[in-house]
Amino acid sequence: MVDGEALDAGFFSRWMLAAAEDVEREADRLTELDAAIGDADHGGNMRRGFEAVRTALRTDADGAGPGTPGAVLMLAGRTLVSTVGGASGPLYGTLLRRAGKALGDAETVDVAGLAAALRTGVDAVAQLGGAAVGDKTMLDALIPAVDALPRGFAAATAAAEEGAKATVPLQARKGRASYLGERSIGHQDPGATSSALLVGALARGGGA
Amino acid sequence: MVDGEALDAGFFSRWMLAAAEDVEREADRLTELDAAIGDADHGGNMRRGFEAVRTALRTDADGAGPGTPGAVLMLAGRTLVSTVGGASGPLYGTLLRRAGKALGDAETVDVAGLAAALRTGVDAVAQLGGAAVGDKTMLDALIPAVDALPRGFAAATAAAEEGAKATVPLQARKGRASYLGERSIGHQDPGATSSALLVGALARGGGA
Amino acid sequence: MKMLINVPESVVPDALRGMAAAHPELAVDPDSRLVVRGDAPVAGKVALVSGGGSGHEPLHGGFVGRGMLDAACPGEIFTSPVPDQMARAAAAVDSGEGVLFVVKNYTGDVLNFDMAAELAEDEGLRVAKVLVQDDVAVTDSTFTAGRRGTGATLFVEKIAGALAEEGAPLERVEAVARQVSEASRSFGAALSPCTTPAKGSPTFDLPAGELELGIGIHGEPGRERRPMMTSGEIADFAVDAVLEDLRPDAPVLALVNGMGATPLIELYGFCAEVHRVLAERRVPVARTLVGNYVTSLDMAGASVTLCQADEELLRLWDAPVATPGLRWGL
Amino acid sequence: MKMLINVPESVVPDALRGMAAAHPELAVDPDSRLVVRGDAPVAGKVALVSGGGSGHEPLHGGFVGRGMLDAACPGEIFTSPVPDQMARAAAAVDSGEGVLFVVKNYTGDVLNFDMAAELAEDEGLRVAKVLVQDDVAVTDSTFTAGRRGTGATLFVEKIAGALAEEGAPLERVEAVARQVSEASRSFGAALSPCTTPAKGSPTFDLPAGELELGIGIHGEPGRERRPMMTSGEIADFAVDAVLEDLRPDAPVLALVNGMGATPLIELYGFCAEVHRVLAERRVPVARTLVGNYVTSLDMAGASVTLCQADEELLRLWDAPVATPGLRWGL
Ligand SMILES: Nc1ncnc2c1ncn2[C@@H]1O[C@H](COP(=O)(O)OP(=O)(O)O)[C@@H](O)[C@H]1O
Ligand SMILES: Nc1ncnc2c1ncn2[C@@H]1O[C@H](COP(=O)(O)OP(=O)(O)O)[C@@H](O)[C@H]1O
Ligand SMILES: [Mg+2]
Ligand SMILES: [Mg+2]
Ligand SMILES: [Mg+2]
Ligand SMILES: [Mg+2]
Repeated sequence: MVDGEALDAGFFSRWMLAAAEDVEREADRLTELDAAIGDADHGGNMRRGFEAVRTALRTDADGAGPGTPGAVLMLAGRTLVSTVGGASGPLYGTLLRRAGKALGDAETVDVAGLAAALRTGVDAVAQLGGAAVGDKTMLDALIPAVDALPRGFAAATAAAEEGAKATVPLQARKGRASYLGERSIGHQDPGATSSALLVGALARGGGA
Repeated sequence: MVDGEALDAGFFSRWMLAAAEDVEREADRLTELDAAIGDADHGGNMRRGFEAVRTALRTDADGAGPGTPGAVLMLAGRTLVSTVGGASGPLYGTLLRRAGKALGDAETVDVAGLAAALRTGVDAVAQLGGAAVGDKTMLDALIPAVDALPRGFAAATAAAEEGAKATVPLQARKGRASYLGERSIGHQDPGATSSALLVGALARGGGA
Repeated sequence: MKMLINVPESVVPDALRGMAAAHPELAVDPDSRLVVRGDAPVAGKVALVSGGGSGHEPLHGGFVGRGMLDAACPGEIFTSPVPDQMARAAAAVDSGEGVLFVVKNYTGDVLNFDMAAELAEDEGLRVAKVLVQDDVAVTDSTFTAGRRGTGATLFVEKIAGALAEEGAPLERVEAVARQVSEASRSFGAALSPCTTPAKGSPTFDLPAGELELGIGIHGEPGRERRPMMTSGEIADFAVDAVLEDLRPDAPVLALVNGMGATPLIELYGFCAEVHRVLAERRVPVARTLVGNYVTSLDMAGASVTLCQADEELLRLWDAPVATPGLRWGL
Repeated sequence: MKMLINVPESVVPDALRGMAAAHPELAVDPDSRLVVRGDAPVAGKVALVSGGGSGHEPLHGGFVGRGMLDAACPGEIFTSPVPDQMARAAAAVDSGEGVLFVVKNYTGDVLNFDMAAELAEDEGLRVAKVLVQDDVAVTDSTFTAGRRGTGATLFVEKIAGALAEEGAPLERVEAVARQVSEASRSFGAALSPCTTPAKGSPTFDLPAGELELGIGIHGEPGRERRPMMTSGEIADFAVDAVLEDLRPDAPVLALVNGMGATPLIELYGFCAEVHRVLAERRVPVARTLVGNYVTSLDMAGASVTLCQADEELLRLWDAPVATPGLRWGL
């Protein structure tokens, strides 16, 4: 998959399946990160949600899967909302639902279009959760990733990973980690970490 | 104090005070032993009881203390019954009350008389608790001690200590340790251990 | 850490099966994860629905029954339930008089209950929400997620539940719930962390000889770690922290709450110290509840919740309640 | 081990001060260590007195109140109270109709209650005693101290207490107490030892990955140590151990009891497994009580108590009770 190519529903499905794999593999690490400054469930939450997304994509529309990029993201988002719970369920669910909605019923979308749609989703996340960059949340990975996305998947992935790492020295101002005050400093945000996984899985949307 | 001498109320008070000291010093060890095969309270029980005996002996009869050997033992026994609780409270209380009662109101008593009185007390313990030698209880120290007592305090002490040690390989048949079945084997009985302390304190009845 | 469980994955549904077995008076559905009053919907009655992550038992499922909640939706351990589940609960108990959602103030609970309220309203239900935010260990500002909801949840559910049972309309039930929420403050301390089944090891390290002050109910570390304190010192600290935020000019309802693994004998000893401090601060205590009610799995420790209570709140507190976790007068 | 206490020496009186503060309806005397119904002696009513070592809360002090005990005498931690204390309790609650001592079968409790009965009888009271000896982990023979008294104590105190509340004479109250005692059997397992305040460290070592089967309620090791089992396997083992001794031909009352530090969510999951095994063994369950009721300080684990119950016992079980630890119908 060259970044400039037209991305179809198959690409989006493969992206979600790749994300599900990464989440599955990294679930324990996400939980460890959440144990340090949260409540030790982020890995389980993401695993449960993306496992359900995997199932939903398989069984939707009689096994054929949703037919458009927008439909894939909306299905994934709805599934996350109705299976994850916690803070990350509504937030990731909103991210994908709103991005999907923004894509409308186009059959394919280019990277610039994807970036624009994801920006709509990220804005919705910021509005829903009231957080901004620097609050030590998933936004710290998502926003730089969306900014970098027009430069390609690799750039977006690097930006997301950097953004996630950059949460380490921050004091949390939103989510559970904010309860720790200064003690939240020195730990990487679990949601920013899972966001980096999701963005990183984009590059594998072409394969697998 | 030579073993053949006449033992007066002062001797008996000093015996009890010496026992209280020994119990205080060894309380943690008694609790450790009880933790292994019982409920980890024997040291506390004995300490509380003998602390109360100490107070009772000091405050009885306007500070003069009880006037006869029998009165000392009966006061100590009553005090143990009303402050210790557990199995050891009624058993040690009965031992001393019955021994004291057997001494009547004699002003002094010789070692043979003491041995006879203690035998009465030990018999009462055996009857009350339904235990016999070899059941891994305080009787395994008390009975050999009373048997040896006519040969002097040192002999009684040695017999009690040997009896206590001899409980190690036994399987308990009475008291809490019996609940452990074969797992009670290999541990020294806490009550037999505290009995050895009591008998050992006899030799110090003359001093302190 | 050893647990009395089958596999970590099934802890929540397994517990719901047990609730179903032990409480035939409730309608417990382990699959759709609902605990509902057996006689719901109760005609003419406003319905109370609460829920949140599991691991805080008896909260919330143990507070379902006459005089308290109509339904509870338990999520995964420490994870807010999902909107569909909440909306299903609302639909199951609504008698037409409307539904009050009792929501502990956590980002996850707030977002999911908001979505559930939208779903329920789409189905034509009248929904009101009350936020419980009593934990003074957390500063409430626009730069934080706000105070956490902890022990006061029990007060809100009991008192609003009693009013709903009397047939009061949604607006009044909501108002009293809000009054209780606003009149309540809590502070907690942990002597040991807890272990979630999924993680299988303690959520934080707490060395011997230290305790955490200002903990929540999700195994998160507290605001501060200190050398171990006595029961009396902890009571001083906790009560003063609460009274800094709540200056009662009426007698208080007091909850001396265990975090899950602290034995009742210790909680009662702590209760004595809490009463001592309150007496020293000249705060009269109208009622005291002692026990493990709003817990954090197997965490050892305790929290204190005080609620300034007028005569009406005390009357509603004393009103009959019949739930697995709280029961009197019935 | 950290505890929420002041000093180990005052754990029992401190807890009694807390009970006094939280339960104005009881007459609690921390100095003479008595917990007494506020309205005692109740005219025309046989009085029930129980007691034993502390550390098993809510047993026994938490079971004082209408429909259950008239008085409880708490001893030191795991140490039977003393005869004077028991006799004082009896004198405080006797209305002239006589007193029933409910005694758990431990050498210390038996000897002290025997002496107390003598003291009370010397004062002209009529005293009857019932021995609770339900723990099947201990073989009952003349070469042992007999089966321990554990969870069945709750059944005996609740059911005999209900009958006494109805005004039945001492002989009938004693007879029903004995019937319940004889119809009840228990088995327990520990996932962790407990720590007594005086010792300050666990009463035994239990390595990760192992559990103790056949434990009592005093932190003593069990009969057998095994590799860790699932909740379902423990339920199989415990229920079968009980049913080997008790072959019910009537529905049973079931107590799924936590040892103190096991969270309710785990107990409910265990309850589901206990019900599963009972269904497989074709033993119908009439009532189930789940919770930490007969505990062993901060021990983690659970026990199962079954009582074969006829209609009359179930009626008395369902009768109103109002105590800090068990409450319904009032
Ligand atoms: N208000 C918020 N805005 C954006 N992201 C948030 C917010 N609150 C929490 N998060 C993200 O959610 C993550 C935690 O997710 P998770 O552990 O699944 O939920 P919970 O906190 O309910 O247990 C945090 O690491 C953070 O990145
Ligand atoms: N039936 C009995 N006869 C004689 N001694 C007994 C009997 N039962 C227990 N003991 C003694 O009591 C000791 C335990 O005392 P203690 O720990 O104070 O009481 P408890 O067992 O009630 O906790 C045992 O070590 C044993 O020596
Ligand atoms: Mg989390
Ligand atoms: Mg003992
Ligand atoms: Mg969570
Ligand atoms: Mg004892």
